Amino acid sequence: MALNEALILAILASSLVPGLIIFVLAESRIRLRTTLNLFGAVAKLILVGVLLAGVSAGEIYGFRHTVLPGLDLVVKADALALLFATLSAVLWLFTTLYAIGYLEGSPHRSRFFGFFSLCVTATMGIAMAGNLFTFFVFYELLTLATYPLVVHRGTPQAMRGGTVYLAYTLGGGALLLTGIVWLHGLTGSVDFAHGGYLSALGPDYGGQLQFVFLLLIAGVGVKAALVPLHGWLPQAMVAPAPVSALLHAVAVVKAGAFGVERIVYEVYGVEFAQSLDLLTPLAAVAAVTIVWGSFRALFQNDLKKRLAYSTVSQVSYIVLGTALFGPVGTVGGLVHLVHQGIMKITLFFCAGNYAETLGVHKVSELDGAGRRMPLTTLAFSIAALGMMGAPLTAGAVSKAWLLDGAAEAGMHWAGWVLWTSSVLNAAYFLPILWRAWARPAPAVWPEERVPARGRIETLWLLLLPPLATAIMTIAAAVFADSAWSPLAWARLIAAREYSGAMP
Amino acid sequence: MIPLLKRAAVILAAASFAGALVFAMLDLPAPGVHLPAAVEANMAASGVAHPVTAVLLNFRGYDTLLEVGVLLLALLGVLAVGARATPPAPAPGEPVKRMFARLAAPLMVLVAVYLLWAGAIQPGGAFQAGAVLGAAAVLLHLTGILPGWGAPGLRLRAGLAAGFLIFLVVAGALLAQGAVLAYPPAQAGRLILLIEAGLTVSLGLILAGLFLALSRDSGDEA
Amino acid sequence: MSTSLAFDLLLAAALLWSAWRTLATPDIFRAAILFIVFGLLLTLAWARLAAPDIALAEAAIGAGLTGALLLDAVGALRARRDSAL
Amino acid sequence: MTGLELSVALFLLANLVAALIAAERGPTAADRMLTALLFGSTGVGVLVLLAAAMRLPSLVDVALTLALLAAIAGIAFARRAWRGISGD
Amino acid sequence: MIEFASAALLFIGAFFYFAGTVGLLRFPDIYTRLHALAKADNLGLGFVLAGLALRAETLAAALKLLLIWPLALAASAAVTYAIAQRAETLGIAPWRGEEEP
Amino acid sequence: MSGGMIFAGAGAVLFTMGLVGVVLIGPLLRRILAFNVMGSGAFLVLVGLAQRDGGADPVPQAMVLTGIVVAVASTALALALARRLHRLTGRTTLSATDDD
Amino acid sequence: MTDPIAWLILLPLFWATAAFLLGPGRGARLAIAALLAQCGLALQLAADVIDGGARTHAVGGWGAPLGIDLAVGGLSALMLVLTQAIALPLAVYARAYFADGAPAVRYFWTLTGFLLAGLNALFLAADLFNLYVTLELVGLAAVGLVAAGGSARQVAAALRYLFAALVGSVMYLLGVALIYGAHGTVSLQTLAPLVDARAPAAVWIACGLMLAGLMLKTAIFPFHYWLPPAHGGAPAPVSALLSALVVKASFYLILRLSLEVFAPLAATAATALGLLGAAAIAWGSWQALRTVHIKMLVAWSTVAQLGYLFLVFPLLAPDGLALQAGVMQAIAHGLAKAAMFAAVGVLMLATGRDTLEGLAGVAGRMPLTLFAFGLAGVTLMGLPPSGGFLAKWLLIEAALTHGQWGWVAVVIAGGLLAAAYVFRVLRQAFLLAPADSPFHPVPRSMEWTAFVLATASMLLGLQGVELMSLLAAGS
Amino acid sequence: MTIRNLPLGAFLVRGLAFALLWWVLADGRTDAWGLGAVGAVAAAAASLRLLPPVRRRIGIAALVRFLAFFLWNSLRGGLQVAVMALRRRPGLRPAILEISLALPPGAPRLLLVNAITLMPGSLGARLSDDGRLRVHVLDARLPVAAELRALEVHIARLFGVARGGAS
Repeated sequence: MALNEALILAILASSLVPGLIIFVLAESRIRLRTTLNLFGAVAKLILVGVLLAGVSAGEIYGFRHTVLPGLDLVVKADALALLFATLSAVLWLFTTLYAIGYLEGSPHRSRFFGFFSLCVTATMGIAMAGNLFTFFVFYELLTLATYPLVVHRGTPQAMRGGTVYLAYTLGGGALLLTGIVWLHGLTGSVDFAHGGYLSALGPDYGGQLQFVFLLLIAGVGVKAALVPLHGWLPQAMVAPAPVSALLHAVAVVKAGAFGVERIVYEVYGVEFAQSLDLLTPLAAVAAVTIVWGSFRALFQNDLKKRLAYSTVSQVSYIVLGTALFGPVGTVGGLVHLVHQGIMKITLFFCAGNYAETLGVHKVSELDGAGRRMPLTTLAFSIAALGMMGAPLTAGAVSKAWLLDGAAEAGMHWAGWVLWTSSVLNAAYFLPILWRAWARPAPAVWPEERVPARGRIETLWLLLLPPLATAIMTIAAAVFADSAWSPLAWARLIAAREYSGAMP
Repeated sequence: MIPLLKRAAVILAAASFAGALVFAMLDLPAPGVHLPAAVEANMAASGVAHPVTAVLLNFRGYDTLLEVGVLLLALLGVLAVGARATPPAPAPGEPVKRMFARLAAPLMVLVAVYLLWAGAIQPGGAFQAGAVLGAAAVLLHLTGILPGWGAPGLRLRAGLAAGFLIFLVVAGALLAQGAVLAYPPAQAGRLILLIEAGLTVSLGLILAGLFLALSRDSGDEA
Repeated sequence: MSTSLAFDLLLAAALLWSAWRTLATPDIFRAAILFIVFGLLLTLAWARLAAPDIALAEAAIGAGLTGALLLDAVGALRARRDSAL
Repeated sequence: MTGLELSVALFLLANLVAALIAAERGPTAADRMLTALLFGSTGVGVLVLLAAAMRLPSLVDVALTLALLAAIAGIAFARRAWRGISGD
Repeated sequence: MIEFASAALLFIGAFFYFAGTVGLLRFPDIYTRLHALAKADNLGLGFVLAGLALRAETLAAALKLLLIWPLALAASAAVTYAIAQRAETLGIAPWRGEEEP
Repeated sequence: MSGGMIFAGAGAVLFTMGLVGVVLIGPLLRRILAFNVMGSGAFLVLVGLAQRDGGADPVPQAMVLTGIVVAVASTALALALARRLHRLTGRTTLSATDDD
Repeated sequence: MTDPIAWLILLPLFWATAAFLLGPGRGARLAIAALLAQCGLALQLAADVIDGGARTHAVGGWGAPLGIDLAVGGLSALMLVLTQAIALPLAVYARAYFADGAPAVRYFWTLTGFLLAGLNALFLAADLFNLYVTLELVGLAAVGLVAAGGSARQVAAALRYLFAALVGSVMYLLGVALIYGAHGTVSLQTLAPLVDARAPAAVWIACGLMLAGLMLKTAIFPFHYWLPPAHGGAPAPVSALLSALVVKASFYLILRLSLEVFAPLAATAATALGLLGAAAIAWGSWQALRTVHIKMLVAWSTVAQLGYLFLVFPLLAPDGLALQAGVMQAIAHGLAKAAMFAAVGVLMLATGRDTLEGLAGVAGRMPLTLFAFGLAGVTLMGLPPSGGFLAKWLLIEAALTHGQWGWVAVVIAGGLLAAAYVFRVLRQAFLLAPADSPFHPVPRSMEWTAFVLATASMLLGLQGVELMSLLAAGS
Repeated sequence: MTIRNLPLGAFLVRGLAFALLWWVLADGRTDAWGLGAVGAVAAAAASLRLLPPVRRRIGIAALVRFLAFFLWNSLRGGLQVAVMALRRRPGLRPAILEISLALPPGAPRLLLVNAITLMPGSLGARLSDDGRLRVHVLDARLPVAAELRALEVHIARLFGVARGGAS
């Protein structure tokens, strides 16, 4: 096996193997489990770094295994794959740290971390899938691996949430499968390619291809929480906070959005998709989702639910960016994939901190939280401002590119959608900030579990991750023009997609 | 119980099926393959002189091997659900019937051996012989001479399995030299007789067991 | 109509009739006895088909074993019902 | 002369068919059992006749076996099955 | 001559069989029917066997035919006794009517 | 019409009768009898049809011999099961609701 | 040791008999040792077939049509490997399961030996009448295994099963009788060129009878009524054997006969078979969603999964997609269902309950077993990367390439329904256990066998090429 | 039964009888003696096991006389039943008689009970241990009892035993 093949498999193995070992570990072996978790996360990060360096140097990393005659499992690391893989690897490290702190002393941690690792393995697989078949394999694996996490608490509410989650995702998976098999029947086993590979089929298949596109987008749209397929996401917020982080930022929702990008850019090809009139409807759906999600978020008193609707809205920025024909929109969508992840994970970390430390679950209970937990609230504020698109945050960068992209594509209505959304974002985030910073704290918190000790407002394992991601939120904007920023990488990808015609 | 309409429908369907079947059979042309001729042509190499026995133990001996297995299986099933741990003592029988059994059973043994011998040249063979042996045991049991079965002991098990085992060993030994049950023509007659002798004993025991393991003296006369 | 044809037809008719009665009668006892009768007729049919081997097996098994098995079972199945009555 | 044997066999068979009516009529279980026994003894006769008529001597063996085993069902009936309950 | 005797014996046998069947059908109760079965049928069988034995080609074949008869007799006697005894035990009384049923 | 054909025809009817019996009859013992009738019908067809030209054919005869032994074995097993069921539950039929 | 073909039949017969001689309940170690050897034989045979293609073994040296031939091709070699591969772990499992000497074990090893011999013989048979005998061998062994426990429920189930099996084989036998009458032979090889679409009516009827009989044995809707009580009531190792292998045997037969001999006639019934398959999926899943007994749920799932096998028939085409799908489904379901019953057996022993409700909390206590159940469930749902997924993939692809859209919907819906009933169990397992629920320790070997089988059903999804090349080798 | 106390004489006699039967069964074929010997020995062994030999002497003359008597009366019995069955009015008057047997227990009594069934008008219905036999008769008006006594005499003579007990 060549080194390059080994390397790419090692990325998958770096979370799979620790996960499998953790499964069979006894509950009491905390230290070994923690070591394994962190070792896996760090190793993965290093490996991703190696790949990043390699890919930008033009190396090709791939692994191919034939499952059935004419059906290959292909894993490869291209620029787009690494964009997502890097995001996941980085965020996974923080989420793991956070989860170790969050779950301290709770039962069934072996199972939890086992599935947790499996989840990230699946996400890596999705990122590096080299064809639709492989994509689907990992996509469904992700569904399966997240279910036990969603229902981890074993309460009836969690069960209900899990059932809704399954119903949506498995249903979506079925549609996706149909579409993929259909394409496989038409073209045989073909790998993802820049500019897509379906245009070779010619115009005779136009109708079929439009229908297949519908199937595929509906399939990935469930995970991407496109309206009206978003129903599971608010339900799934019953899961523990690290899981929410995973769902909203690291893995699930991202996998859906990433799927949209793969399908548009590397299956159909953005130009062929445009010629089939597929992009405008997609943009319309994204627009509806953006507005509808923001609007619903306004009325949620449950903090995590408000964040969940916010995710519904924000993820469709990515889809919208993809649907905007033209390299600028593409960059906007791609970069938002990363930025949204960083920001949203911060928010969920913070929400988890409030809940875990003070027992605060509702927006109305947040009064004065900023004084009791200033660092957490600071991180929350940065991320929330980023979501609104405030300057000097990652959100501002992606919004700017998206707006430009809309203008470039001649879809000015999309710009209005973005503005509307920003206003709505402000409308549901600012009250939270105001309550947290400006209102007096209540005499007694609903359930204060972690007493304040000096300057450390809660467990440091809970505090460190949101602060780190909050800093990244700013860094992504401040250093946007550097060679290693997400933006730079997104531009690289867009350049390849549009064969060099890059602004 | 069953609605009349349903019953009528079933019967109507059955009648039309039977009718179709009969007409289809009447309509058949003569078959293209004529096996009796092939049997006839190979009789000399079969080791026996009776065509049915030749088919049963030589040409299609493999069927017979498996079929003895089926019989043994049925007995296992009966033993598994039917036999009690300890058989009840034989009921005190009635002398007149007992006398008949005592006279008839040895005759049945003789007839069984005769049928076994006859199989080589004329109708007869291990099945029929075994059935007669089994019937003798049933008769002895019914007249209170032979007790019913509990879980069979080692000797009985050995007897039950002997015929099948002999058959199997012959099959295996012949396979080691070529093909399953491919008798060398010179030894075919002797091997078949060996197999049939074993089968007669075992089949007799098995068939008897099917009755003796099930039979319960609760149903006996007061 | 030759004698042999008459014999065969009569035998076939008797076979069918006895089978029909075996199946149609609601009483297990009667059914068992009719089935024994059916078996004996079947023996004759095998004889008529020039299949003495089968006739022999049918006679030995039908008369010796199946009959006893069935009647024993009828007795056992009725014993319980009667004592329950 | 084979025709004669077959004719006698046919006659006996007709007898048996008539006896089937007895099996129908009953009324007691034992009466029906008698029909079965009648079939046994008549069957032996028919078989030996057929043996002669069809020139199949081995049918005599069948008859012999049948004669030898015919008693079993009857004894099983008397000892195991007949409980003399109401009519049947 | 032998042919003739044989045919006669067969006819006589058939007659007894017939009588046995008629008896089975007409006699009124279980005991009387047993009489018919045990006596007439066995006699019929005996005559048929004798008739065929006359015509047998070998002595052994004839003896084989004749061997069937004692076997059938013994079996028939045993069964008849068994059934009659059972009937007795069950308390079935013999038929008392003067007229045919 | 040869003897073989007559018995093959009778066998076909017997098979059908037995099949109907197995489907319609509830009491186990009678159902076992129905199965036996069905089997006998199939055996008759096997030999009768093969011998419809009159000549004896040892191959189907041997098959039927095998089949008869199998049928006896099955019958004994079925009776054993039926009796066991009766002993345990007092039932002589399979009720429609004993599954699940 | 000359020909693995025949040894695959004789060897299990030998150890079954030996186990019988050893006495009630004995013979476990012998069986496991012999099964190891059988695995080797089956693999060797598969290798032979890949190298040398299909071949036959003339029993008695006569050759068809006078004698009986044993034939092995890709399809049968696959089934043989599957059978031994499932039986071996299950034997290990059963040894631990029956360690307490329950009444069901008395003849378990003997019956299992005969069952395996029957299955192997069935897969190798190339003669219609010989197939009848092997069907009986398999049927009676299976019934004996179901009944061996001796409880009223088991006996009732066994009776139901026995009647279905017997009626099925008699129908099959009548078909054989008609075929023999029409063509004068029962050898598949000899028959194949004789049967064409202009066949006389009797051959058509024979074909129908054999098909109906085999369908009854396969328990395809609406002939499924006997399966759930039998598979749901038997001891876990028995249920596993029956669900994984026995019903597949008659399906295999239908497939083989319709491919090799009755192809000109089988096409007419294909759509009807597919519809029955669809009905089976719907009805089996629906019942699995309703039942409260965990084992009945698994048994009903077998009814549903068998439906997939019948979807193959309307899609059979020279491209071989549907055939591959059917074989893949049979193998994947075999492994998965064996794992599932094994896992359920462990769970029932551990909790002492047989209802879904009793499973509350097992996720925490028996994660390995539950994981095995989950993996097996993934195969049943047809989710990647399992063997079941490949089967469904191939089915959908076959349906789409032939433009028969309807079957796609059936396959998809079936997968979702399977997910619904599998997650009924998983959900329950994740619930918090009632504090006072009893819990009995279970031998680790049982948990691991379930896990191994489940993993195998999963890994199958990554190793389809080898299987398909073996499948192609014979035909 | 061990080899030591194997009653050799009885074994030989019975073995020979079975060998004769074998010869009859085998249609007088001579190539069958191998298995025939096995069969005869097996049958004789079974017979000895089931019916241990009792020292008894049966004269040929008595046997012939008994057989003649028996055959003649069977014929009469058959005819009588046939006539009754075919007559317009059967004229039955059934009854059950009980008679005390004069024969000693064992084979003689059992032979009597079996033979009665084939005698005219009578049918053995129950033999009790103390030697009383219930007999069903077709027509109570016929002299059945006397005929039974005659049969008893023949059997007693056949076995060479005295008719003891009450008559």
